[in-house]
Amino acid sequence: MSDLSIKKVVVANRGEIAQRIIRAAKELGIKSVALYSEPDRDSLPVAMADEAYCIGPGPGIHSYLNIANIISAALVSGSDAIHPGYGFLAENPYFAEICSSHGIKFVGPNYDAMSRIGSKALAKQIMAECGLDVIPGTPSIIEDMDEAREFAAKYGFPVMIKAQAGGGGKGMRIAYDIDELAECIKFAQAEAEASFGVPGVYLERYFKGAKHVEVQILVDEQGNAIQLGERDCSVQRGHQKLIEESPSPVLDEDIRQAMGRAALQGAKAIGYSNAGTVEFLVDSEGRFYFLEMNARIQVEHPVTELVTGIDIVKAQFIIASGEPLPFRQEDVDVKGHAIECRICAEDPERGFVPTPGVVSRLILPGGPWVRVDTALYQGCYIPPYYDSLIAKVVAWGNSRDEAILRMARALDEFTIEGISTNISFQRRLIGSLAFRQAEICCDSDVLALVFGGRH
Amino acid sequence: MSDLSIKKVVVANRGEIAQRIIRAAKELGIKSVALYSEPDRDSLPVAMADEAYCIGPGPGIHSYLNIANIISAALVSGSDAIHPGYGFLAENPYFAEICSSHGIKFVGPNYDAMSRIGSKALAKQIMAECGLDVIPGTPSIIEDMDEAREFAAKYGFPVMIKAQAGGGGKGMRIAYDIDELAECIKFAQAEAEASFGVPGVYLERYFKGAKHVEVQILVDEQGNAIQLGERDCSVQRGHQKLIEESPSPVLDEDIRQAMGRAALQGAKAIGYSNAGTVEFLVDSEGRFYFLEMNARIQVEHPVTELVTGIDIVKAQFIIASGEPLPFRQEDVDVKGHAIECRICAEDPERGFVPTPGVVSRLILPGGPWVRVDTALYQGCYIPPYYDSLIAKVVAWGNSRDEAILRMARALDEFTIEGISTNISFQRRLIGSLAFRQAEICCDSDVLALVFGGRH
Amino acid sequence: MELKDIRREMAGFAKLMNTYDISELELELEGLTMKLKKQAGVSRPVIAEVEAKEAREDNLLTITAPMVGTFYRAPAPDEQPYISVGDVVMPGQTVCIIEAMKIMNEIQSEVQGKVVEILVDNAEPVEYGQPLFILETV
Amino acid sequence: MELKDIRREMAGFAKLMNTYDISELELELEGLTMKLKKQAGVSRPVIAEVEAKEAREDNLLTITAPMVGTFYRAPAPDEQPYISVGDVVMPGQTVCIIEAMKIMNEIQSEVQGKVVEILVDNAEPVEYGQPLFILETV
Repeated sequence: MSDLSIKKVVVANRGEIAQRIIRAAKELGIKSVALYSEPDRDSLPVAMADEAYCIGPGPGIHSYLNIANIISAALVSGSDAIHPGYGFLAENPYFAEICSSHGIKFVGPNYDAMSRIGSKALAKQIMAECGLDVIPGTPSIIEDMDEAREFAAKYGFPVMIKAQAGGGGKGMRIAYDIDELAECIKFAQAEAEASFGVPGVYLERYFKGAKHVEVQILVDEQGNAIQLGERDCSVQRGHQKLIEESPSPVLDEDIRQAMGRAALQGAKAIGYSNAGTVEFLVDSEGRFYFLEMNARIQVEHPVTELVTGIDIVKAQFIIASGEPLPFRQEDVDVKGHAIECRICAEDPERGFVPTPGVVSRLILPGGPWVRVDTALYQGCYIPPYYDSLIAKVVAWGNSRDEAILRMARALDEFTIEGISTNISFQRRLIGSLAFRQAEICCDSDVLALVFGGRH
Repeated sequence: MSDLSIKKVVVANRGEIAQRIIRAAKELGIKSVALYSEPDRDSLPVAMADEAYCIGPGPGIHSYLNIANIISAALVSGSDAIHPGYGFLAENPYFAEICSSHGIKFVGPNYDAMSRIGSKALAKQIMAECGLDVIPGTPSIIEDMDEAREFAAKYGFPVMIKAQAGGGGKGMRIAYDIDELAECIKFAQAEAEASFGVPGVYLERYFKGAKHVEVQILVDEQGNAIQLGERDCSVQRGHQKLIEESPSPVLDEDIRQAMGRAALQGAKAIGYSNAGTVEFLVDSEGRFYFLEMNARIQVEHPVTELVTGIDIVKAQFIIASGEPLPFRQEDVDVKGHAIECRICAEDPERGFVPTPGVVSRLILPGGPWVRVDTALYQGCYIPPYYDSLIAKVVAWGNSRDEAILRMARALDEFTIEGISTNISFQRRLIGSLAFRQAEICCDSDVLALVFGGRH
Repeated sequence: MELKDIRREMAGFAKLMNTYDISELELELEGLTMKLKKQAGVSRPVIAEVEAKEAREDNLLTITAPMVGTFYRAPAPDEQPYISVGDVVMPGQTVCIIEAMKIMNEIQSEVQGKVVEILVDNAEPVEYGQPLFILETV
Repeated sequence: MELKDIRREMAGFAKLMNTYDISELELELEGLTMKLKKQAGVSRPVIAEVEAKEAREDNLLTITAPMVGTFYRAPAPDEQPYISVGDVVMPGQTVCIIEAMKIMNEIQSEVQGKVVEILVDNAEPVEYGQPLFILETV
């Protein structure tokens, strides 16, 4: 039985992150309630949790986004908290508010902080006011083409177009000259509308050869704030992260310290609590600019866990229970290097088309300093409704080189039959000289790197 | 391609330790050659290695102990080294000598050191001469009952009877009074003869409520020696280790330091090189006595790896290649706590009878700070010829309590169908108050702890 | 037929087995017997479907919960249940209440039939898709 | 009906099995028997056994390596091979040498038969149990 005020938590998510949350809850003595859609009935989180409730049919909108059924499940199961994971309802301030109005603790920041972060323009304004360098952009969503042209004239091309409500690379376009600007904006608006229900887009200055570096923070409800160092997530395909690592191989110690301070300053200005991430763009001269803040646990949190020894999901429960953080900044000691590869049910040979289906054979990598977060098992079914992420392989080493070699052997061991995956794509990426030398930037063509002339 | 002088290694073992060695070789760029008996043809190490040779039928004596076939395989495959793992030929000095005479590097200590360690009486004599407290015992194997009675009269009962050539609890008996002394010696001699081909036994003083604590050392061929802290292996059943942890929960810092110094002193006196373990008995007053030395990688090495961050099997290859150790004593930093549970194909409900067979369903534990070393896969066959150890689950935590809770949830996740295993036995042991309070000693009745009145 | 002809055909069969995930094949034809056995490892529970099929075969219908919540058989604690075993239910008739997020949702039957079993006790939690009543078509 | 016709029909049946989640199919029609089974738990290659059976059925015998080492067909590089295709081998006759640990081991046949195939090239490494020669019983 948990010593914390939270005794029973509803996990409002699926797959590996649902499993991750249940694991943390178990280690804290918190009872866990899995929620699942019909096709997820035989999934591992359902088997692992203390209780489980079906909340609807396959499509997310009817199940993992069905607020009424999720809140009902929390109430009928007598739970006192809901952990949203990432995606789905994780960054929906209204959901947090509904939880709160039903007396259920939302494991994350409060409504106000979430709202401020959710409005990217407001978040940037707050950060700028508290002294951070913010990536130059239009002050809010653009209303007409004149605004766009004016911005492009001031900062030059290329120009980045981003959805106000965006995430995961959706509603994002890069315009390389004035001729394609209007068309790119139209495209991004249409995609934003389709993905998030709102078409609003804004413009940002685009940096060539930049790195994506983010700082993990923990803030308790007493206002104690610490940062757990940074993650470098520059290896992306179409703005979707592929490989993440900690520490960043390109930051020097001065920039690292400055970035950590900036992240804590920003979180304070936002009024943040619980685990969060402050994202920065690092340009080719080593200057860093605030991009946005993520008010949730992130896919790539394990790399930070492995270099610090701190369990971030457990920390989320401790904070949400109203307890002060059990460690201080001086206790945070980054040791070695960790790398994560995202393994997805998609076929790199056929344009990364998703590949739902039954896993007919499975051998997971293991052994020293290899961590696998996955809800896969031999015979499991991967439904077509959700994100294609099916496993995260994380390797730790005393040095970055050791971590790379360990990751290579782990990916060599990883066998999935029945569906196509990106395992061998990731294996080639990890084995590339460009990755070894930390030369891959957000705008690098990783497909050319892996497929060479063939692509 | 490896930077080391060793370029290709024959792995003269099977199961999880063969896989462990192949993993280390891969991370170092060393090519690996798996050897396998006929029933192991479809095993994971065979699939993982760069090459594989069948060396005989199932029984170990015809395959994994078949020196001619093993050396032949090394020669025809053009390998320059042999790693023996543990068990089988790992502590056979003649095998090490044969390797050497064929120009093949044996990954372990040299013939002389192995011989000295192999003769337990000689090892104890050397240790006593260099100043270590040695467990009181007969100076050599006992020739007649008068000797035995004399020893018992001097130290009192109970008396421990041990095989000269022993290991793994075979040829071991405890005599509680003068009446059973003769019979126990006869039993032990018969078992020793059956297990090792030689009946010689010696007597040792028996300590009630003692702990088994061992120190992991690394010595390079230049004579640089470091110790990686201790492992507590007091949780045993019939002298067979069940659970191991590092650091020991019962040592204070002074004893820990003294024991580490004693281990290095002893290793130096023996003329040891490569990875080894110096075993001590710690009595209920905190005094420690040299028991024996193990000239090989040990089953429980992962707990030391997880608290130090040092890859012991990689270190074995580096040392065997003639390189100096890449770290010094002051680089060794023990962080947190690690626990290992041995998972065996045996049925605790039926007297721990081995349970060979086909694994029809398998879900391995995973996620944060849980390491699994295993050659299991769903559908694999566990042959009846070998040791019943099929998996090692290792959990790391910032504290011992955190590691215990993590191990508990890992064992809850571990699902094996098709054969009986000791998973739920280990789960109950880990969850017991006696284990939590570190009260289990070498002579504790763990069966009573787990089964209570039922046993 | 010669061995090599059979072997050539076997390759074809084996390929098909791969394509269609067939693990065992036995064939007998004019004195030839062929047995092929393959790997595999896939298991998908179909109990829910089987039950549904059985139910259909027996002219039984199931009313399932359209939402998560607390199941109530009557509009209020001191009132009569909406339906009881033996009652005939008509389409559109209210059969129970499910309380979700403090709102009482009246659940209506979409089918016609006689109530043969009530599967959930009053005031019990129900999940989405959970069977509540079994009706017999009349 | 020929095997290849059956194979074509089998594809159709297999597709249906997939579509309707059928795990086993048995058919009998005018002297033809066909059984198909899908999915299972365990995978172990049986190729070796199949080969052995085929070999036995065809009166073929296999001589396998009794040890690991290097295979030599002749006592010395400039000498004739012990046996060649077409030779009849008698029990006890030396058929090759396997060099193991610098020792030349003469390998004798335990059976009688005509050599139909030599499966390993001279000076190649062989593992325990590896097929070396195929003989036809005479």
